[in-house]
Amino acid sequence: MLLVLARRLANVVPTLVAVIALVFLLFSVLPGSFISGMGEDGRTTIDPAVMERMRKEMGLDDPLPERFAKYIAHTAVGDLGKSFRTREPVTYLIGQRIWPSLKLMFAAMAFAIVVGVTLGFLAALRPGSLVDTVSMVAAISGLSLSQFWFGLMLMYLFALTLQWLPSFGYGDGGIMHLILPAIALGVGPMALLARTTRAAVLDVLNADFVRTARSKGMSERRVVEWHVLRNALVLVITIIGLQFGSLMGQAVVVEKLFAWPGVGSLLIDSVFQRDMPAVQGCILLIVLFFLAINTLVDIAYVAIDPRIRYGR
Amino acid sequence: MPSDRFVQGEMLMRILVWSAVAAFALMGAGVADAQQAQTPRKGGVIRMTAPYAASFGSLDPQATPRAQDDIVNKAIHRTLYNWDTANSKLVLELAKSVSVSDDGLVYTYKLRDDAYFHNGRKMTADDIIYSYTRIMDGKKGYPGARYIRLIKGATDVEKGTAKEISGLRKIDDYTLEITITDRVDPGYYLFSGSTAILPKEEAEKPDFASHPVGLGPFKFKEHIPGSRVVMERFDKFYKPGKPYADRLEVLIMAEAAARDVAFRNKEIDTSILGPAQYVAYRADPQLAKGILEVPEMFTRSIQFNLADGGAKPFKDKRVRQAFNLAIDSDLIIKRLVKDKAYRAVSWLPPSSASFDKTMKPYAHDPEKAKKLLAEAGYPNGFEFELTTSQNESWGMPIVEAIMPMLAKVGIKIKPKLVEVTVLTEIAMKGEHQAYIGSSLTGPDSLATLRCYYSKTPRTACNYTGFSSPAFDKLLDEAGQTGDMAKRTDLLKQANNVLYDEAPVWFFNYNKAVLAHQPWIHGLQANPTEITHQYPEDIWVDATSPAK
Amino acid sequence: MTLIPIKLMPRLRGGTSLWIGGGLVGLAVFVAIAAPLIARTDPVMDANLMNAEIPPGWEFPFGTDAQGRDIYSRIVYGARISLTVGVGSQILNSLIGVSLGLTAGYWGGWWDDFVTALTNLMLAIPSLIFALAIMAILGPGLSSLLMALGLTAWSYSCRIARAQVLSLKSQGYIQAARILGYGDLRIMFTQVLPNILGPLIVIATLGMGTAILSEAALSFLGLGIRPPFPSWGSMLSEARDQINTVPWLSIFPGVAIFLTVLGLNLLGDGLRDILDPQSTTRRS
Amino acid sequence: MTADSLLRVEDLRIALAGDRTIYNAVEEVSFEIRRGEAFGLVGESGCGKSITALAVMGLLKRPLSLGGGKILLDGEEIQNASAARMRMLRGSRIGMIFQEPMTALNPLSPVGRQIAEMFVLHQNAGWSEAMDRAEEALRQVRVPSPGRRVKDYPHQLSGGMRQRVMIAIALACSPELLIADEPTTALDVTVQAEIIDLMAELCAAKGTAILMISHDLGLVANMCKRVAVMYAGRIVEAQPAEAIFAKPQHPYTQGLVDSLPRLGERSRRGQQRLREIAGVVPSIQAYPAGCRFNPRCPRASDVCLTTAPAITPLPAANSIEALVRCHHHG
Repeated sequence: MLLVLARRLANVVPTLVAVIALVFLLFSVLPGSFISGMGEDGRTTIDPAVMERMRKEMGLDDPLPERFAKYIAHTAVGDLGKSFRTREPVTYLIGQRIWPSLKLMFAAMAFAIVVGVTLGFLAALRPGSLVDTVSMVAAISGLSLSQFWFGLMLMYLFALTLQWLPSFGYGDGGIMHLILPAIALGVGPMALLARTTRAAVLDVLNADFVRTARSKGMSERRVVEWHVLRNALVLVITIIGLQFGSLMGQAVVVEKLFAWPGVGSLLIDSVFQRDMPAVQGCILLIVLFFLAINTLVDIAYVAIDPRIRYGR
Repeated sequence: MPSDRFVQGEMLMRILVWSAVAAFALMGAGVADAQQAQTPRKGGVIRMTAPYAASFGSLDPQATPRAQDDIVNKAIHRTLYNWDTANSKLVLELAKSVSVSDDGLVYTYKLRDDAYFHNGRKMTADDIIYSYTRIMDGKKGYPGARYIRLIKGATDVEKGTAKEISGLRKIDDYTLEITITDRVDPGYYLFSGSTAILPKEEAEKPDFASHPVGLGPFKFKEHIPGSRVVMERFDKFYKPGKPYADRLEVLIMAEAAARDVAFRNKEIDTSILGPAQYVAYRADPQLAKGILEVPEMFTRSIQFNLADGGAKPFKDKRVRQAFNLAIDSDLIIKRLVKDKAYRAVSWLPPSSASFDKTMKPYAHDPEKAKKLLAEAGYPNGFEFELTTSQNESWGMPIVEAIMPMLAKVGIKIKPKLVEVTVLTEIAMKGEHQAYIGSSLTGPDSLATLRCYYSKTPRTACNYTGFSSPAFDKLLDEAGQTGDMAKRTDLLKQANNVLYDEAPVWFFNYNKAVLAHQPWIHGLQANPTEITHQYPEDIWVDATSPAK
Repeated sequence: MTLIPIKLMPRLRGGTSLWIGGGLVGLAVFVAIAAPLIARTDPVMDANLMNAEIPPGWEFPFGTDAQGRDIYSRIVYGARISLTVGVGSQILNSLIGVSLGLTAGYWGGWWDDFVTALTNLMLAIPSLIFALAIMAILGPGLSSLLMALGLTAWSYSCRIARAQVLSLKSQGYIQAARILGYGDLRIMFTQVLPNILGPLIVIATLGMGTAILSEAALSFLGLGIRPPFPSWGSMLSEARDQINTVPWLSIFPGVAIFLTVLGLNLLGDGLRDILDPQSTTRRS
Repeated sequence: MTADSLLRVEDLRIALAGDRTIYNAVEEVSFEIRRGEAFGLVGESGCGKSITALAVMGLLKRPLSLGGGKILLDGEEIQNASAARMRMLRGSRIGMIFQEPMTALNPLSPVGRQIAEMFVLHQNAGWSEAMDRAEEALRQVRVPSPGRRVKDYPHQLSGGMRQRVMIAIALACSPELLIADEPTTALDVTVQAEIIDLMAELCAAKGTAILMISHDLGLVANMCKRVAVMYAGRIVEAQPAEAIFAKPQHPYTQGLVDSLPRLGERSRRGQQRLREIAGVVPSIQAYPAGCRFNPRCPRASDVCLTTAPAITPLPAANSIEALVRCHHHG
């Protein structure tokens, strides 16, 4: 167990360093300046003298290697610098966004898992049936949908036409505001999970040990409960992990559409305002999250699959 | 029918042009009448929207130059002057009276003695001195510095050679003397949100930006970054009986499509409308009742780069005039911008006192344009690169519409699409042949026209690199005179010079449109920025669904 | 069971999705290639503001947009852009992935370590975020878009190529070929490439759908390809404010994207059953 | 039908649904197993012997299905029995061992639990009691230190050990019939004999009959009293084990016997067992007309190409005991 973790971390650290370097280099050549004036429908005016001063203050005119060295040194001790825009520490800025982001992701993933895995399961248990056909057509359609388009449709249907749910925003952080963005974000992973689960369960149902289980005189239900579920889970959990890990990045579109105060909307806002420290911080967090989730998945494997636990 | 359109346009112009004041009175009349019939209700919740970005930059009003942030700052903070929307002029906000010295450089203010900060302390002259000095902290690069530099000795503080601004003198707690360096109305400078007056004891706390304390009618309660700011009524606000509402929420909604749904779903009280939604809302009998229209002080134009880095043809005045003649601007405004704009005549908007009511915009005359081009030596036209953003009102869609029109006189456009943040930088560096954009053209007409003054550097705002001795002379004279009427007249002449020289394609002046719910009253038609409302005047009646 | 395994259901499914998917994709490709022949007007220059926003009808089958341009013609030309984005980015991805994977597996050593690290790096940054960063740097436009989507999703093809080389290596094929005097390049092309072509095609097909959707997402975020030349994603994204007032602006590009991506996904599924039978649905 | 008949299969037909046609994967298969008796079913891969076993278990899966015929267990017709009834029979009265001990066990479940399931399912045992009995079952199949092994996962056991676990599972509820489908094929030759002996010994002790399915005629003949040979979905010959070796009647059986080395060398040369019959088993879509063996048959004549041979009871035995399906038998 510890060995797995250690091996994992040994992999994670260089990746993280590389990401930091890459993100820094990418964004240090970004054209446009955070203090440019034409943002916000041309409503913001900027004094060029102030601009110069701020560039100096933020060290933007220093040579690149020097800035890079500084950035790495600071990042290593958890200091992501100060946002150009708000003048607050980036860690603080991001800290405010993590909880809404996590909430949205967990809700979206819960939706994806509950609906996707269930559909995939039902489809696999009755291959070729109506349930199978309908859910697989739904799944492949879900994968073919433009996310913002789908979100907008949800908004029109559930907020405007049916008036069941609020259309946007975070509200007081209650569940009602969470539902629509979570579905919009979750539909992609849901579709993928439905397909994966179906394939995985079909795989397992064709496995020899399931035939053994049947030869024991077990009811289908027990076959599924005792032997199919866990084995299918091993296959499904990879996809869950990959999806969950990249969800923070995927959420950009949904967060922008629904004005959800997560890391994704901070990122896109910061990109447009050229707030480099915030952009770098957001991407770093997104990558970190991905790596963390994948490490968790590895640990989950160890818990579920004895073959890994005993180091095969 | 072109003639119909023309008549319509002319009528519209006449109404506007008559005087800005009359225009505003007209626009605001419906709202005002309805309000007078009812007494403002105390209590309730106001839910405004912040449409320009997905977050607020900073709630420290001095630290941000952004229109988005000022929506909140107008509620929490106060500046020495304010823009009186109803009368379209600057008024004293934190002072009761002011006297000006004969040379027009020394202003003595009698300050309010009833203005309290949200922490309960009364505002004095020291607070204003502190606030202005804070803005000039050279290490911080506060955006308001450009305004405070008007005060004598401010730049010394900025450079670090002085600790105090010599032009600020406290006479007693409620009397302040300000010495300025130019004969201009300091109100144009000291009404900007980034010159808000802050209490020292709060502003020096490290978390001030997340717990702002000010003089405004509402005090800060909660900020969910990226989502909303919630404020509560400040009971010791200096205007008696105000504010009306118990609570003010400013909800961030940058996505227009989502805002539309939210507004129709009655989740928000106000929403900024783009051209497409403007049409839809006007067509809906219910929604049409809640539309507030304002001619904003923004001029949309294509700025030609007349310097050596630009396209050579634009150096010829006739080419620039031909450009203006070749485009059917009225058609674009009517069909594409959906009448959510007023046809531009010259650079200054009609709300400016220096706007010449007798001037008519360039006509749509492709034949004359061809003739001018031929005279200038381009009988077969030419090709140039037009830098543009994606903005729906002054970006790519407009370019797409003028492309075929210009093609008819032989001018070919190669559009170069960039982001808005990059646009300004390109303009500042002069790396463009021409760009299409939007410029703030008020309320200070002198400052506005300085953008075509030959000594104004490109980085400041002379993006065209325009240089005309006649224009310079008019502007010099206008700056030197203390006679406001004379100044107005000189600026009018200068504006007309611009019309003739056509350093830009005069496209339109923006019509800002704010949709509002029927239960919200007292909204102001602010021509500098329609989302900037003084919330103490707004109230909601009992039909509001918000609790 | 000692009976020859006959995968009856998968084959039937593969068949149906292959046909439907192939049909949809074929239609899109045809439209793209034949655009100048079947379009009614020029998608950019034939703007006539007098015709703005006319609903679908006899004169304009899909209606007109705010500039008065024929939406049908724009959709037809838009197919070129959207498919270029899809195909171009996948060719780029495959080229990068295969050459990195082949060389890494073949030469091994520090190069292999480097490529593996790079692959892990690419997997760790969500591709939308990566594309967004590249778009922000290069600015909107077709070539930036091709770069943004073509440089960010090669890790799968890289892994497949590398694994295939390693497996051939372990079976001694490569040594044998060397002994026969074959050059490195020749071995890669004749021994390795044919073996991974199947999975590569499947990945590229599914990747094209993702690329077209990413293009729409980037357009929505304000970083896509932008007019005057139309892409479906940008048309859809621009029309979103008018969904309930001028619905045809968004319906047609929306349907075009949906059907094409659906077609690519179905085709990918079908091809997988034929070309890459042992793989389970591993995709993200 | 004999009085002590345990399993009787009559005219069994197994249908395979193809793209357009339905094929008969198995047809006209009849045999009988008596209580406590070991019966062998021999044939090459694809001849239908395994699906015959699955048909008996009621475990045929699409595209396979029962096409006709009767299966009687202890006189009870079970070919159309309800799913619930079949579940009761499976495990408790018929046990089955599969070929691949590696994949036939759930990799994520400790072997003890997989045995204990049998007691929970069929004998209403609680889990803790069942686990104790699983340990006992492991001891019976001679797994060393069964107390520790119950908690082991399949991948921690060797192939032979795993197959012992399979036997423990199959025999846990002392069934009347054990179906062993190539139980030793995947094992090392040295382990093969141990497993066969263990099976034989335990079955003898419990009075369990065995249906032994294998491609290895030698192995089957060694263990079973009677042997049936299948080819391309049909039984082509059935005889007592000694008789098969002594007087193989069908040319296919002849080939099988000829390909065997003398007893004793069997296991070493077993790898090459069928090489000496020329040709391959035809695929189900391409069964030849007439006798299905005719393309490979040294004795094939014109009649073999057109007419399927009928069953010929062999003298010296009743129809169940011995038969051959050949125009030119002998």
